[in-house]
Amino acid sequence: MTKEERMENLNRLSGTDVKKCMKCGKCSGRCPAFKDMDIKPHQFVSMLARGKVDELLECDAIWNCLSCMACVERCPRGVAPAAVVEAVRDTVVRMQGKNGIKAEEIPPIVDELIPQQLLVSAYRKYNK
Amino acid sequence: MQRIGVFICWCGSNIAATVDVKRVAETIKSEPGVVFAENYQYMCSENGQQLIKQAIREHNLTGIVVGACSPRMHEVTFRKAAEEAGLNPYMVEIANIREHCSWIHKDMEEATEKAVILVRTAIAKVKLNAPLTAGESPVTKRALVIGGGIAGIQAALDIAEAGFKVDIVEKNATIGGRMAQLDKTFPTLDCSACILTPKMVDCAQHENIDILSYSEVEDVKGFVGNFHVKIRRKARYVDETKCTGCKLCMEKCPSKKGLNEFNMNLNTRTAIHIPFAQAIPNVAVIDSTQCLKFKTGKCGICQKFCEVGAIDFTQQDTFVERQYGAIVVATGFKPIALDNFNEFGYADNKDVITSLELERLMNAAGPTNGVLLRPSDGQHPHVVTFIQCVGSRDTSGCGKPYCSKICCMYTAKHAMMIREKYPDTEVHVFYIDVRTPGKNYDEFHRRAVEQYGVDYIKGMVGKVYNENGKLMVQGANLIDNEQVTIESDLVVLATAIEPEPSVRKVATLLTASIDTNNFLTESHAKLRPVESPTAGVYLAGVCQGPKDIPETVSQASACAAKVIGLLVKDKLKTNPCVAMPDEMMCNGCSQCANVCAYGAITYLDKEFRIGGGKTEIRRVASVNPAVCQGCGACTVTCPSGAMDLKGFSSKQIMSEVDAICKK
Amino acid sequence: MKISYYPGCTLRTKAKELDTSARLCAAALGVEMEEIENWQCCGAVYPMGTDEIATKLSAVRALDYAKHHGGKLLTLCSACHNVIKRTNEDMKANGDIRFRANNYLKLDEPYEGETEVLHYLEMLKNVVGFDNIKKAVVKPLGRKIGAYYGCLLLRPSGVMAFDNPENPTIIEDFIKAIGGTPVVYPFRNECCGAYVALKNSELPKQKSQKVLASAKEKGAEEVITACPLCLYNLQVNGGDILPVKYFTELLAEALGVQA
Amino acid sequence: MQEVTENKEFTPNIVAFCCNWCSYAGADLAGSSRMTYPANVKIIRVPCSCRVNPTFILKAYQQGADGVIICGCHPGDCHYVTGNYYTRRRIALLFSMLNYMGIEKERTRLEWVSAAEGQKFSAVMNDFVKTITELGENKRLTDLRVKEGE
Amino acid sequence: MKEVETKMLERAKELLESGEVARVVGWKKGEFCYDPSPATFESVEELKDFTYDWFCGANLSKYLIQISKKEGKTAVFLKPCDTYSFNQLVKEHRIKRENIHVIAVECRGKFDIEKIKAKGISFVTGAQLDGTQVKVSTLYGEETLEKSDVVLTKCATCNKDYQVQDEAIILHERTKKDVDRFAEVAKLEAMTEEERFAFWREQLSKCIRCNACRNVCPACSCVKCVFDNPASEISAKVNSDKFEEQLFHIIRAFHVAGRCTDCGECSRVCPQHIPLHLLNRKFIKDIDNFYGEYQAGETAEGKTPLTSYTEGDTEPNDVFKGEAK
Repeated sequence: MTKEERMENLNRLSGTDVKKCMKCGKCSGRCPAFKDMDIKPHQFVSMLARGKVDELLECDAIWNCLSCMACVERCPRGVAPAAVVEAVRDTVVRMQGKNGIKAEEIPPIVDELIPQQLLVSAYRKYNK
Repeated sequence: MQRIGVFICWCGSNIAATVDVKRVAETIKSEPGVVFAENYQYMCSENGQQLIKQAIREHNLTGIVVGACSPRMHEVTFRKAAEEAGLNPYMVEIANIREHCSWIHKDMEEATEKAVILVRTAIAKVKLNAPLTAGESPVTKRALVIGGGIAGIQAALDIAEAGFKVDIVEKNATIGGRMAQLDKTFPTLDCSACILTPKMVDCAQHENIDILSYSEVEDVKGFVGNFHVKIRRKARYVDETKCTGCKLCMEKCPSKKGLNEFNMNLNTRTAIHIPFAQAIPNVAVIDSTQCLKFKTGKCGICQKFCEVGAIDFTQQDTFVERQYGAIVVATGFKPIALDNFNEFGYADNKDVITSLELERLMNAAGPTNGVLLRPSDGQHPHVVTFIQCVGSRDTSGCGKPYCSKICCMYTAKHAMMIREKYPDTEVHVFYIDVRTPGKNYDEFHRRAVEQYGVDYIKGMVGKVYNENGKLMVQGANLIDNEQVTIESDLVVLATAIEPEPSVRKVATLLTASIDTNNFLTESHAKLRPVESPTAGVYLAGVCQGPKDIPETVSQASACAAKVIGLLVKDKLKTNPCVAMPDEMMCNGCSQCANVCAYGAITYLDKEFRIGGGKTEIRRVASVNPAVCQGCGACTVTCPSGAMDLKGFSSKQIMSEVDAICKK
Repeated sequence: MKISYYPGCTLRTKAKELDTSARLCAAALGVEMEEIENWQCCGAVYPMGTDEIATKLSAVRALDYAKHHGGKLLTLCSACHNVIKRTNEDMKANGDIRFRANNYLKLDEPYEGETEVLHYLEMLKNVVGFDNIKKAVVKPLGRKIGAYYGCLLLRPSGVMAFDNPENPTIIEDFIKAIGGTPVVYPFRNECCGAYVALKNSELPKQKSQKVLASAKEKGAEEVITACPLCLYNLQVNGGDILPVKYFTELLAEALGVQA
Repeated sequence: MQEVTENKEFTPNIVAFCCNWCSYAGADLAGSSRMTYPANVKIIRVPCSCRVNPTFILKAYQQGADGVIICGCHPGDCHYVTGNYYTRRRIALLFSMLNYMGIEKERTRLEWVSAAEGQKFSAVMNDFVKTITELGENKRLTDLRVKEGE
Repeated sequence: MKEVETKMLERAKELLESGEVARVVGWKKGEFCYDPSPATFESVEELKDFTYDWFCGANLSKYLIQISKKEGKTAVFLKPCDTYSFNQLVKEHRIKRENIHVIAVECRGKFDIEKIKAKGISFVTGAQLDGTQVKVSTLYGEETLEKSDVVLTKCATCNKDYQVQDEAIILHERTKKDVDRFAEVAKLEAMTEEERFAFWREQLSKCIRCNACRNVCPACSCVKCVFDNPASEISAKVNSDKFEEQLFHIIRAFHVAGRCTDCGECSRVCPQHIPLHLLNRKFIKDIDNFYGEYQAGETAEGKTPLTSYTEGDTEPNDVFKGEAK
C-alpha cells in the first residue's frame, strides 16, 4: 500500500474530517491522558492531515487513550480526535503479530475484583 | 416590422480567441428581422458604443442585441448608448457569450455554435421587448435610525448636519449602546465615555435630531423614499417632558434589588432609575416588574418626592407614525449566552466572567468604582487568565461559526490595562490565533507582550475548575507541546458576539435580507457594503457583521452619505421591470398578494363591460410600480396568467426557451 | 409496568449487587425489569471504526428484541448503555452500517433504530419520577454524596443525550430524591482511566485518585456511580480516599429494600 | 433503423433557468474563473427563481429539451426575501408530480447556487449533463399521449 | 330522501315568499330520474321542477360566483363537499359571502348512473337507499345492488363535514367511513416508474379535450383560462400535438394545487372516465406530507400551501427520498 492509500484508509476508518481542524488544541487542553500520550490528541489530527502515517502507526499513545471522548465532546470544529486514535489502533492491531495485549500477560495482573468488562474491552480494543 | 441590430464583441481575445465572432455575425445576418450585424474589438469602448449608436440611427433599428460579456457588467452601458441614439433603453438585450460561453469552452466550433444560439435567443427575446419607462416616486426628506449606539449616533449626526431631519429609535431608556459600557477603547486606550458622551449630547441638542428612547419599531410599510413607520413608545411611567433628572426618586426608592443591566448585572439598582450618569435623555424610567407600586399597589414614594410631578403610574404605551425617505439599521450586538460552554465554568464560578463584565469591573463608574476586585470575595486577583475565542469560530453547533473580530484587540487591551494598573498581577492569555489587522493594531498587541509582559499561550483551554478556592485553567500550550494548568484568581472569557436578537424582527419588517447568523446582508460585499438589497435601507455597525468602533463609525458615516445622497433627490427613478396584471383576466383571488414580499399588490373594485350594454363590477389586482421589485413570484401564483412581468414576460421567456430548444 | 432489560456481562458476575439492588428497587417502584432472552455481551467498548459491523451485532440483536417487546431497552451498566445507545444511533442514522448489519442478521424486518434505549437513571427520572421516589423513601440518607458520572454516560453528548455533558444534574437530583445532599465537584465528569488498566496501571491510579480527592475537597462523604468499571477502579486504584458505591445500593437503602 | 440513430453519440440539450442575483452571478463567476462545463447548457436569466413557471419547464420539454435545471439563491438568501421559498414549494410539488406520472425524476433538477459558488455551478452543470446523457433523449414527456402500437 | 326533499322545498318556498331571498339555487328534474341538473329558482312557481334525490351529485358552489353578484340574497343548498368549495371561493373573493344564505343539506353519498348501467341495468326509473343496499327500480321491476357499488367515486372515500352553514336540513346522520382516500394514489406510487408512465399514458391518451373537467371544477373558475389566452403561449382549443394533453392536465392540476378541495367533480364529469382526481389527490397527499395536513376550503381565510412557506421546507431534490425505503 502506498502512503496515500494508508492515509486514505485511516481517514475512512476514522470517519472524521481532519481538514476541519483549526489547530486550537482544545482536544489536548482537555485530554486526561495527555502526559501519557507520546503523540498528543491534536497531533493525531494534524499528522493524519499531513500524511505522517508511519509515525502514527508506531506510536504508544494508542494504548493510553482512554476513549473518554472528552476531545470529541469539546472540539469546536466537530472533529473527532479519538476516532483518529482508534483508526490508528485498529490499523495496528489488524496487522500480523501486532496485538496490543497477549493472553499470557493477563493472569499476573488480574485481581479477583476485576470486572469482566475490563477484560472484554481490553480484548476488543487491543486485539484482533 | 422589426428591425434588429446585432453587435458581436470580441472583448479583445477574451471572446474572439474561442468564438469565431465574424462567423457569428455572418450567420446571424440571415435571421429573420435582423437588418444589421457587426463585430468589433471592444463594444463597450467609446468607439464601439459609437458604432452601435450610428447603426441605430442609420438603420432605424427597433431593437438591438449585444453579444458580449455578462449583462451584469455592461447592460447599463449599452442601454445608455441606445438611449442616446434615440432607442428606448429597454429595447436592448445582451447575449452573454463571454462568461457563459468563450470562457468556459475550449473548442472553437462548439463555442461558436453555442454563441450563435445565445444570440438567437436574445433576438427572440428582444423581438418581444416593449419600450419601458422608469416611473418616479417622491422622497420624504426625513431619515430613521434604528438603534442609538455609536453607529446610530454617528449616522444621525452626519445626516442631521447635512440639513435633514433624523429620528433615532432606541429600545433602551438611553442612547449610548454598548460603547457606553466600555471602559477604554483600543488601540489608543482613551476613555470610552469621554469620546462618546459628547456625541450623545450633540444628538440631544441637534435641532434636526429627534431621539425616541425606550421605543421600538412596530411596523414598516412603503418603500424607498416613502417608508411609513409605526413606532411604539413604551411607557416609562415618567413624563419625559417634566423629569429634570435630579435623581431624588432614586435616593428614595425602597426597591433597590433590581439587577443593574448597565453593569452587566454585577450590582443592583433601584426600580426607578436613570441607567447611568450621562444618560441621554437624562430622564428616569420605572422598571414595572420590580416597582412595588406595580407589584403590590402600595408605595408611590417617588411620586411623593418628585418636585415636578413627572411620575405617572398610569402611563400607557403610545404610538407615533412617521414618514421616512431612508432607514439606517444600527441595532448592534450582545455577547452570546454561555449555556453551551460549561467547560469554562461560567455558571458555577463567580470569578469566571465575560469580557464585557470585566469592562464594568474596570470602569470608574462600575460596581467596584474601577478597582479590579473579583466578584466572589472582593479580593484583588493576582493571576488573571484570559480565554479567547469562547464561542467564536465554532462549527460544532455550540457557538458561532464566525470570528467575532474584536476579541483579540480588546483582550490585549484588558491584559495591558491590568498590567498597567496592577503590575503585581500575572496575566495569561490563551489564544488560537491573534488577529490584529488594522492601523496600529498589531503594534498594540505586541506592546501587551513586549512592554507589559502579558503571557500569551497558543492553545485552547479544555476545562476550568475550582480546586481549593483557586480557578484551575487547564489548557494546551501547543508551542511547547504540553498541557498546562494555571492557578488563577480571575478568568475572563472573550465571549463571541452576536447580532442583537431584536434585529430579526426589524429585518422582517423591512424585508431586509438576513443571514443564518442573524447578520443583515449587504448588497455587495465589496462594492455596496453599507446598503441592504432592500432599496432605501442602510446598515451600520455589528448588525451587518462583527466590527470594532472605528469600523462602525466609518460605516455609519458611509450610511449617512448614502442617505444624504438619497434625500437630496426630489424624485426617485423606479425599476420599470415590474409586475402588471391584465385586468380583463384577473380573478381578484388574492393569491398574488399572498406571495408579494413588498405589499405592492392591492385590489380595486372596477366596472367592466360584459357585452349587451351591461357592466359588472369585478375585484382586480393593482400593482404599485414604485413598490414592486419585479421578482415575479406573483406571476407564477396567478392561476389565470393575468399577472405578467415587464421585461421578463411569459412570452419573452418562452420565446427564449423555444430558441434554445429548437434544433 | 414491564420493561425489557439488558443486564450485561459484569452484572451477572462481579457486579451482582448492582443488578440485584436495581431489580428490587424497580419492583418496589412498580417497574418490572424483564431480562431479554439470549442476550450476549455488548463488547464493553463502542467500536468507532467505520468498518466495524460484526462487533456491533450483539447490541443490535438486543435492540431488535426490545423493539418487539415494548419498544424500550433498559440498561444499567454505563458501558453497556454507551455501546448500545451509540450502536442504536448508527442503526438509525448511518445508512451504511444499517445496511450491512441488517445484511448479517437477516431479521424478518430490518432493524432501523426504532428502540428507545433508556438508562436506569433515565427510567427513574422520566418513568418513575424523582418526586415519586421521594415519596417512597423510608429512610432519607442525610449524607453528603458525590455523584460520579465518568465519561460513558455523558459522551459523546450528541448521541448519548443523557444530560449536560459539562454540568450534569441527573444524579444530583437523584441524590436529593433519596434524601442525601449532593456534592458538586469538578471531576465528576472526568474519566477515571479504567479502560487502560491492563496496559498502563499508573494512569488509572492518578485519574481515580484525582476524582476522589476532588470530591472529598468539596465535602463528599461517599461517591456513587453506575459503572462497574469505574467502581472497580475507584475502589482498587482510588487510594481509599472515599468509599464508592453503586447508586442503586443507596436507592435500596433509602427505600428500605433488602438486598 | 431507430436503433442506429439512438446509438449515435447523444448530446443532450439542456435549459438552465438562473436567478439574476445569485445563480446567474454564480455562472458568471464560473466563467471568469474558467471552470468549464459542457456547451449544451444554455442559460436563461430570470429575476428570481420564483419567476420560473412550471409551464416554462414543460414548454422546454415540448420543444425538445432533454433536461431542465432551475437555479436560485439559497433559501434565506433570496434577493427578493421570500421568492425562493415559493419556488421550493412549487418545484417540489412539480417534481413529485412528474415522477408520479412516470417521467424520469432525474431529468429535472433544482439547485441553490450563490453568487460566490462558481465552482458549485460548474460542478452541478457537469454532473447534470452527465446524468442527462446517461438518461438519454427525452421521450416520455413528449410521448405520453400516444399509446403503444399506434 | 323524499322527506329531505320535502323539507327543502318547504324552506325554499318560505324563503322566496317572504322575500328573504331573491332566488334559490338547487337542482331541477331532468328528462330521466337520474339526470337532475343545477338550477336557479326565482319564484314559487318555478319550484315545481325542484328536486333533491340520490342523483343530485353536482357541486353548486361554482354557480355562486356569478349568482352572488346579482341583486338580492341567494339561498343555496350545499352538500358537505360543496361547502369546502364554497369556502375556498369565498377565500378567493369570488363569492360574495354576504349575499348568500347557505342551507346545509343532508348527503349520504350520491349514486352514479354509469355504475348502475355498468351492472347491466337499464331503463332506470328511480333508486332508493335501503340500509347498505340500493333498490333500483326500472321499467321492468326492481333490482338490488350494494351501495358501495353504486355511489360516485368521489363519495366512496368522502368523510367531509359541513364547513359553513346558515341553517341545516339534515334528517339522517352520516356514518364515518373507514377508508383512506389516498389508497389509490399510494398504489400508483408503489408502481415502478415504467408502470406509472404506462398507466398515465393509457389514461391521458383517452382525453378528447372537451374541457368538461375544467368547466365543472370550482377551482378552475378563472375569468379567462390560460388555455384560452393567446398571451400565455400555451393556449389551445384542441390538442394540436401529442404533448399538449399532459401539459394541459399537469398545468391544470398545478393551478388548482393547494386550492382543490377534492370535490371529485372532474372525474365525475369526464366522459372518458379518466381518473383525474388522482392527479389532484397526489398534490394533496404531497402537500400533507411535505408541509403538514391541509384541507382547502376548511376555512374561508388564510393562505394556501403554495402561497406560504417555512424556512425548513422539503427540498425539491429530496421529495423522492421516501421512495428509497
